[in-house]
Amino acid sequence: MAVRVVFLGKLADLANAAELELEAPLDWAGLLDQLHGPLGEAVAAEKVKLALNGAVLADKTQLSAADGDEIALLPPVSGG
Amino acid sequence: MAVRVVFLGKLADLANAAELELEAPLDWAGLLDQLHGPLGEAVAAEKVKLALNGAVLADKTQLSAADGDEIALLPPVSGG
Amino acid sequence: MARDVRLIDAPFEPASYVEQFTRAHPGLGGVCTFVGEVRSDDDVEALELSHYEPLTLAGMEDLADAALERFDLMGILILHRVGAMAPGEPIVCVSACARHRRDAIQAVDFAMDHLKSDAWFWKREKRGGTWSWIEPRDQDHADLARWQ
Amino acid sequence: MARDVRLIDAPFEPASYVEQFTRAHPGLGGVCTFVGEVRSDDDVEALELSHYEPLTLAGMEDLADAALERFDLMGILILHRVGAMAPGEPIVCVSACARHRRDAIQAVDFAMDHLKSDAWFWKREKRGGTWSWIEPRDQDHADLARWQ
Repeated sequence: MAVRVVFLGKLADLANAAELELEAPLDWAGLLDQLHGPLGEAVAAEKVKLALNGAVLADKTQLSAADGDEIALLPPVSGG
Repeated sequence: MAVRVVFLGKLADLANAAELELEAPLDWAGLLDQLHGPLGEAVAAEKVKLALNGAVLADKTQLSAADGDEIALLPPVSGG
Repeated sequence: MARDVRLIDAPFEPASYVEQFTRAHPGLGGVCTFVGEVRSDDDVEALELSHYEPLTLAGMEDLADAALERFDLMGILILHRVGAMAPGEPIVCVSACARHRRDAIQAVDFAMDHLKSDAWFWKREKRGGTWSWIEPRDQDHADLARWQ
Repeated sequence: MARDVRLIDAPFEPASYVEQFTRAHPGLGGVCTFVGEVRSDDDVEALELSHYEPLTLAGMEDLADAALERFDLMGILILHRVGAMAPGEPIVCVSACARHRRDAIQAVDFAMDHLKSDAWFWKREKRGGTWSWIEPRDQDHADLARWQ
């Protein structure tokens, strides 16, 4: 298995994909290493939040994902 | 023809009728003369308003009704 | 169809009026609707609403106009039952549509406060087989003061 | 059935959900409903709402619970469309029933302000054949501040 990474909003445009599978284990540095160019910069921006298995992390740099985990990368919401 | 007098709310109970026909012409004193007992007292009370042909009079004692006119006696509303 | 105001003397289905009203305003941002029913609390067996049409209907029309003037609406619907009603029956329906939701919601709130307090209705309730007239409530004055 | 919260991925008829919701609460005093439609202004050809279900649905459920705690309600219904929509299609429906009208109206106002600003949705519009993402608006923060 692997870590599933889900891109929301404009991040999906930058990634050219709604999701991606990356190898486990995965930490914040490992994630950024694999997201290049504008996508990596956008994900690193302070206002982008990160959820691990449906729970938003208070500090996304503390990410620690294992096999079967799901990461969601969340730009600011535009609301309903 | 005559003057039609319509009783609303609890005034209809006191009048034992929803409406009444009185002879024209009719002024405030003439109206009170023909409404006896508790009904007359209730109608005279300050908070009871009087409409002549659908328009509420600023001063009900200035009533002056002619043949074919309709008077409505209006206790305080209870709202919808 | 910016203003639709009616007194209704028999049981009615608010949804059918609201649907027609909504369809008459394509491109609206939103529609807010309040439906009040006769409450079944306190052993009330029946409710009877008297009205005096020349004042009651004209007053509701004036209220609709006041809402149209005060809020940015595409339309307003005000329906009110008169006559004898059983608990659970709809008694009032106000619906407002607007490009922006706050106007629609506030217009409904505004119209309901006015209908419940200073509309030309006289109300009596039947409990234990006995009818009694409902007096105006202090709360009604507080409701109106919100809009002054 | 105090809380009914759903994400809906195809066109829907708010009235049928509201009718079922209302029927499930006999003896209510009143029910307030807001239905938002995709506005047809500004040459918008289509609107697409993305969501992330583990957060989006959970957030709407938390919002329903917050409304139930804050207002004296008998029940609350929150429906939200996701996916691609055309102008004129319903996008959101909030309905609240309560013994007293102010609770129902305020709960709808409260839920709509929160849904429109801090719910987990990402929105893009198509104009002139081109899609663009919608940024958060300052007005949204003002809307939320009303409830703090």
